[in-house]
Amino acid sequence: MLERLRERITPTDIVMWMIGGSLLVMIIWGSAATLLAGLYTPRHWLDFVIFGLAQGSVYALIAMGYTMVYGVLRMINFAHSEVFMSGPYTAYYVAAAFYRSGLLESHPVLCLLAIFMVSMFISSMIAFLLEKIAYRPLRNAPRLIPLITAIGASFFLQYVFRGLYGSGFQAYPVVKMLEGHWTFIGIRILRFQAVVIVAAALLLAALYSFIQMTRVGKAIRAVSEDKEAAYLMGIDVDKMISTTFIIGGMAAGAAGAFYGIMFKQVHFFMGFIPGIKAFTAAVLGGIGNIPGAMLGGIFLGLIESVGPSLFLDGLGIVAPYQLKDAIAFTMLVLVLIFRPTGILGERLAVKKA
Amino acid sequence: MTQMESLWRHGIKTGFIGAVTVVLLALIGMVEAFSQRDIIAGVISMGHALLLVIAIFMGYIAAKRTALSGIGSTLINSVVSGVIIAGSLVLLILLGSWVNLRSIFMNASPALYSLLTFGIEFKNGWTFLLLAGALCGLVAGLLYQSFPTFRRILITSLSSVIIAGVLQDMLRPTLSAWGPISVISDWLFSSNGLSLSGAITLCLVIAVILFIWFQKRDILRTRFSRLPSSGQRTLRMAGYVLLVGIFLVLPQVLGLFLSEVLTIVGLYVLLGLGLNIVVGYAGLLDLGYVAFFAIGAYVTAILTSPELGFFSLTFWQALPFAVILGLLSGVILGVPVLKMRGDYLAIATLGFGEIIRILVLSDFLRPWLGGAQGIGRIPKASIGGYEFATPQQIYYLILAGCAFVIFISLRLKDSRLGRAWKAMREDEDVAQAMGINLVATKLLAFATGAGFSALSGAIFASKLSSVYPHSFNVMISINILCLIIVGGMGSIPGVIVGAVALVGLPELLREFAEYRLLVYGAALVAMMLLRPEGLWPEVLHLRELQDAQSSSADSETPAPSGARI
Amino acid sequence: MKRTFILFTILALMIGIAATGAQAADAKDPIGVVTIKKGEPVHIAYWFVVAGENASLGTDTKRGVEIAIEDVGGKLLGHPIKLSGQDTGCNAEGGQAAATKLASDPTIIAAIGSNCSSEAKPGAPILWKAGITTVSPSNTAPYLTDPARGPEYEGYLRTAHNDKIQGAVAAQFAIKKLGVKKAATIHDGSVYAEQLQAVFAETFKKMGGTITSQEAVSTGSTDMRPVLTKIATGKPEFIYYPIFIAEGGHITRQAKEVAGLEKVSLMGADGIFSPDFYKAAGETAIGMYHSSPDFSAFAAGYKDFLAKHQKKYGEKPLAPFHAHAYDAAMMVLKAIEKVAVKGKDGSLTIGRKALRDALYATKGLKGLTGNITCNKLGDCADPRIAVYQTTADNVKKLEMPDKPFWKPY
Amino acid sequence: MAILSAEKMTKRFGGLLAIQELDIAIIENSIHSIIGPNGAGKTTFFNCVTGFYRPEEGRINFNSHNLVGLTPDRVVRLGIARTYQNIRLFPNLTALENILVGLHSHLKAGFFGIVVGLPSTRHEETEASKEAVRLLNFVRLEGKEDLLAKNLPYGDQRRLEIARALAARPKLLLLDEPTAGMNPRETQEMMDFIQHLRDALGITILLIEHQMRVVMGISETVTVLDYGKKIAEGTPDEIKSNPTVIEAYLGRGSAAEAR
Repeated sequence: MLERLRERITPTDIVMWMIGGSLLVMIIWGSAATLLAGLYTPRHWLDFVIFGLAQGSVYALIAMGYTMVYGVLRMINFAHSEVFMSGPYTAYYVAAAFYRSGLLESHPVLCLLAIFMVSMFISSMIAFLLEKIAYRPLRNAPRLIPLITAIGASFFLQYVFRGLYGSGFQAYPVVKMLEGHWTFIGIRILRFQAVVIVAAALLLAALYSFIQMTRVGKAIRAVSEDKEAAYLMGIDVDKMISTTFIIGGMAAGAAGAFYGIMFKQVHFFMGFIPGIKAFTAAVLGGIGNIPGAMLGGIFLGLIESVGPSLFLDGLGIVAPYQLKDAIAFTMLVLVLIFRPTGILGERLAVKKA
Repeated sequence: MTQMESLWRHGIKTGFIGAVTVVLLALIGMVEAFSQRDIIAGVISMGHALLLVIAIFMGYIAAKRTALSGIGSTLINSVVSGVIIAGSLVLLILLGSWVNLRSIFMNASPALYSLLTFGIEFKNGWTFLLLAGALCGLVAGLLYQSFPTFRRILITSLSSVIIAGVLQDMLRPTLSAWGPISVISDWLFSSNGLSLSGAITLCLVIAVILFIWFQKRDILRTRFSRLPSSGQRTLRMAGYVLLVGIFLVLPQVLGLFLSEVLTIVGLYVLLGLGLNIVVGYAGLLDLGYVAFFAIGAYVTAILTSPELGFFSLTFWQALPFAVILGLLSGVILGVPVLKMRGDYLAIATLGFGEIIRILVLSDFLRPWLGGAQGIGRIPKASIGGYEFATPQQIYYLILAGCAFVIFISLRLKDSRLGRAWKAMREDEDVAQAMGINLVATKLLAFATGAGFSALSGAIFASKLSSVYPHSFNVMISINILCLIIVGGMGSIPGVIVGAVALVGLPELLREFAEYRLLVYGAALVAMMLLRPEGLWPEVLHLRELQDAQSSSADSETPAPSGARI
Repeated sequence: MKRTFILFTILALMIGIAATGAQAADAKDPIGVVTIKKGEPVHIAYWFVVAGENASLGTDTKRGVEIAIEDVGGKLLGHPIKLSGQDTGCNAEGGQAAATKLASDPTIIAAIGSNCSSEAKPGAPILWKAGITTVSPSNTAPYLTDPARGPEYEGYLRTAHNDKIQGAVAAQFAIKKLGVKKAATIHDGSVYAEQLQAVFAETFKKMGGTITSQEAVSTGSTDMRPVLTKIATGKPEFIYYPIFIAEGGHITRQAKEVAGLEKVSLMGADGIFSPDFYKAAGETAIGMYHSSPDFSAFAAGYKDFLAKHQKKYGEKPLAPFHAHAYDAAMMVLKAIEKVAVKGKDGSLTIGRKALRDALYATKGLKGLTGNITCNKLGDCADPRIAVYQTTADNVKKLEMPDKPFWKPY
Repeated sequence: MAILSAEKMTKRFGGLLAIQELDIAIIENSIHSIIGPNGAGKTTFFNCVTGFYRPEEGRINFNSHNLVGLTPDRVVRLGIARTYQNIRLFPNLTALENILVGLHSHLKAGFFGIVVGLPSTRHEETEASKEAVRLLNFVRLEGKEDLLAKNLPYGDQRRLEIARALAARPKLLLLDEPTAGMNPRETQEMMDFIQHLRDALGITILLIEHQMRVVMGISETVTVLDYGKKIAEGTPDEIKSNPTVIEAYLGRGSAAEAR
């Protein structure tokens, strides 16, 4: 038995396990030290978790777009972060108009819905045009080429929006209804965070069931399994790809509106970092895998919120929140070392020899 | 009616595309910003030139699309497209005068509207604008109908005037630094743009040169092919010697700023050649390549800067450490990602790049790495008293580095190792079944790429005399990736051409700051759509891509996910 | 053989020409003169970060310069003023490239910039080597005007406040006026913020206070609640975060939402002393403190500036350094006016060294940010830094408070 | 004398038993075929031999080496090369380069030698090119050295793949359906070619085949797999008349002849 085990293990595995193991030891050691130090009360931890969930929901929604596009085209849609930016940035002007006219005060729910609609519409239109103009002609090109196009489109969109709306910040008006906090069974939670978490969960569930249950959703899945076979089965592949982009764009637009409500500020560069995070989330969960993207987003949000305090405080590292992204990426690498295709695994298994 | 529509269809279609373009350009402020500067002083500003060029270009496209349906229809279509483009601007102005567009689109200012009508009051301006549009279309249509040689000469000479006007801030100082030649610069340029006489002269000179070239081109070619092979070889050799000579004298000829641009391009060539091994040869998509650049720069800084006070080596003493540590880190960061494929690899490496940047920025490692304040007072490299300090001097250091790295790349390319990398890129499983040790081969690719990058980083640190964490963000990695793809993946001259196009040109256009990245993005998209094989592809790749396009009708099944790039 | 010979001759000739060309270029005395012929413009250049994520900083300062030029009527001594510019990208290599480009243009008389201190470090010496003096509206790193900075920075001045002054004022305010004993700081990894909080912490500790924690956030992060929760565990009475608008806005908004920080005093520096910050932070900014130059002496001038800004650009200033940029431009224009020698043919001759000396000799220039007086190291900002408190009215009208809340002098 | 033998080899995929306690022995210098309905575990067996899969139980011996647990690159160095059912060339490399990759394990050039250009490295490289050209000629691809593999016609690609496998100088060559997709004339040519290979190079050939004509025409021994189990083994004539085999094929309606 032991001999078999020895045969199975290659030097690379050992090195990888050593890296993974030492990271794990550091994490556990750090966590233990932090917890023993007792600086944080359970209340604090609960707060960290809630903050992480809210942030993670936004990541999950953006990650949906990445994952769906990856599913059908096998490409990283780098410009998705600009799809995410375009919606809420445009919807800001609607929100500001509502605010000025006082409608936001009197009919907050209706106004919020309208803001969401506008944001989702603009984002999905941008996504649709992006696919049509920039990606469709390259459908059969080697895989790196659409990636470069996506990068180019990302720059272009960023600076077009900068040119249109200016390089300053705009801030979403405060919605009175969502200010303050609620208390459930002793747990204090900020109102808009609760709303964001619940609404994102509903949206994600809706999207998932759309993909799983409806005719269109099935067609999209068929396209992502095998374009040619789907075509032979009478599915309009181009249309399905467009639909995917539109749905991904809507998810991004919704995420953007949540972002606007949560963090208020919108500007032309706002997509970049959430975009990279969401991309990371999609990979974490297993790219191409829709529940994976949700899981990855939530996981990433939690790690960013809880991680620095939990892992690093105990080790006596100063300013741990500066290292937040480093922790997130380390966790990503750690996950990928042990599960090279993400937490839930890639939906479409790679065929081996 | 329907027939009319179909007759005008192409004109209307291209016209709409053009209309969207010009309205967008106006609303994002490009027209207004560009109109600050003249191409020909007092005659035409860059903003107006931009509009005219688009109108003529779209008219030309409209003409080209209807080429088969006779001269009349061609002209009608190009005129229609021109009128539509102008009409869209008229509508924009009308809209702007009714509602306050500026509360959303900040560039929709009265100044813009007056610019769009060429300063004429709107009452008369709109007819003028429409007429101008029609005229542009007509010119484009006529141009399309004219003799090809004439057309090429005209287009080339006019565009060189435009290019000279756009690059005036760079050309003028470069020319005027040259004692006797500064007369030319005085003749060509006025204080803002080309002088009218200068522009006409330039246009004529270029046209004449082109005319002669078109006449004599074939004669020269046949004469060359008739030469005995030894003669051809001498001529070729002479060409190479000339090229080397040009590279050696370049910084002296070009002056301060262009030498600076060359050094930046050179650094990116070094980086690009390294990534070319990782991505272009071995097919490992690395988005965190900047990590090794940072490691090279920081190792050099830590070893040489008296500011931290750990060591105070010279540049040359520190260089081997920088490169070796770069190689090692390539291996170390390579191990965890060995089993990952495609996009998992991309995001994991992107993570590494960010981790390195965050670590050097962190307060936690500040005592050793300088934190946010960076590391300063890094000494310049010097050989026997000759210090590589100014761009013109650093150029030679970088030139030597590039030559060294190009040499290694060329040697590796068609060797056992290069083939193993390429085989791995094509099909990892089969490559392994052919006896290629994937672990060693992958790690070697990572290490070689990392070593080149660290070399570049070391020179970068010495060139800048200081390093800051902010210089090593993910955009650098992305930029390097773009340049090797735009140049032509796997091709060594491609890397150089790509670096010139994606690093050199944006540097030259630094004064168009706000619009630089916009144009960069649009150019990337256009380039990939029009020339996916890259500017200077590897000969074989070119053939392959053309094959792929011609046979895309019976397209093959998409590549199995993950495995390939 | 003959061909090879000819080729080498050509090569040798090229090298020869290059060498003479190089001599011609290098023979120029670094401190020369610029002659502007009749009708030709006075060429001033800016080097700011006008693209990328920090673009609003550069755009804001650029507008300050443009308004200054408009205020003098776009003309100087009968010559039009030409403003050109380069993007610096807020990083050292961008600063170096931009400075090199400016240095290669002999028509440039003076420069205004840079924005980020990391740009000025490699950039300013390059400009000075070409004889171009530069005035920065927003570099705050102490190093740039440190006595040990070296002769290559002799052509460098700034109208922005040295971090050493501002950080110390904040600490004095916290201890003397508010009487707090425990404070926490946050920076964003920028050269500016890191330095300011370090000076603050040092002064605060020296004066008997306790620093509960020195945290940092990464630029672009939005959810500050976790880091604020961490800060709350130290129970500080005062948080100093001398960072920029985006992250500053998030911290201000989120601080009140975090349990344990409801009553804490918040303070920022001039990096968030701008109407855009009120947009970003909204009503949560009410009651917070800022350190900033004392505008009260010239409040009318600043109001006037804001009106012009609104008219020209259709929006409020984007970042806090437009006024410094305006003053820097004014300084440069005034100095050129002083040293330019008019020729009989309508030309202007400006000595580069003379211009530099005139700039260093600037004294009592009434700027938007106070009395501009340069010391011998090029620090020109009015040393009077005051502390302001934001009122509800300020936030509503998106106007900065104009009466100082507390003055150290 | 068996060159390759498996003893009680078992391979599972999750709950599925792909190969169950397989015993097989391939005689040196023979042509041995493995047949069986789809999903019988034939290609899985190839993958186990070449190191892509790791059998859970049992041994695979090759010239007294145990192959279980070796990585594919180690296996090829021992002298086993293979081709694939659906041709897997390096599509964007030239024919010559494909062969040179096949030669990889017999070349020694290292990073240093390549960069410095050591005489031994250069010598090795020219020799390798010569050998590659020889191999191309052997499979009748003369003059096509510089064509990209993917631009070759189907039959050429098959032969190039075999040549690439031969470049590894195998003692045992595994061919996975070498005649798939070929017309009768091409099939006949391929049969002759396989026999010629064995005779000219003195190697052992193990092939998976569906066309009974090929199997019966050239093999000396035939093994029949069904559901991962060996159900019969013997000479072609013995197999033809074996009732279990007939039932396995005809009983389930997937007649071998129909393919």
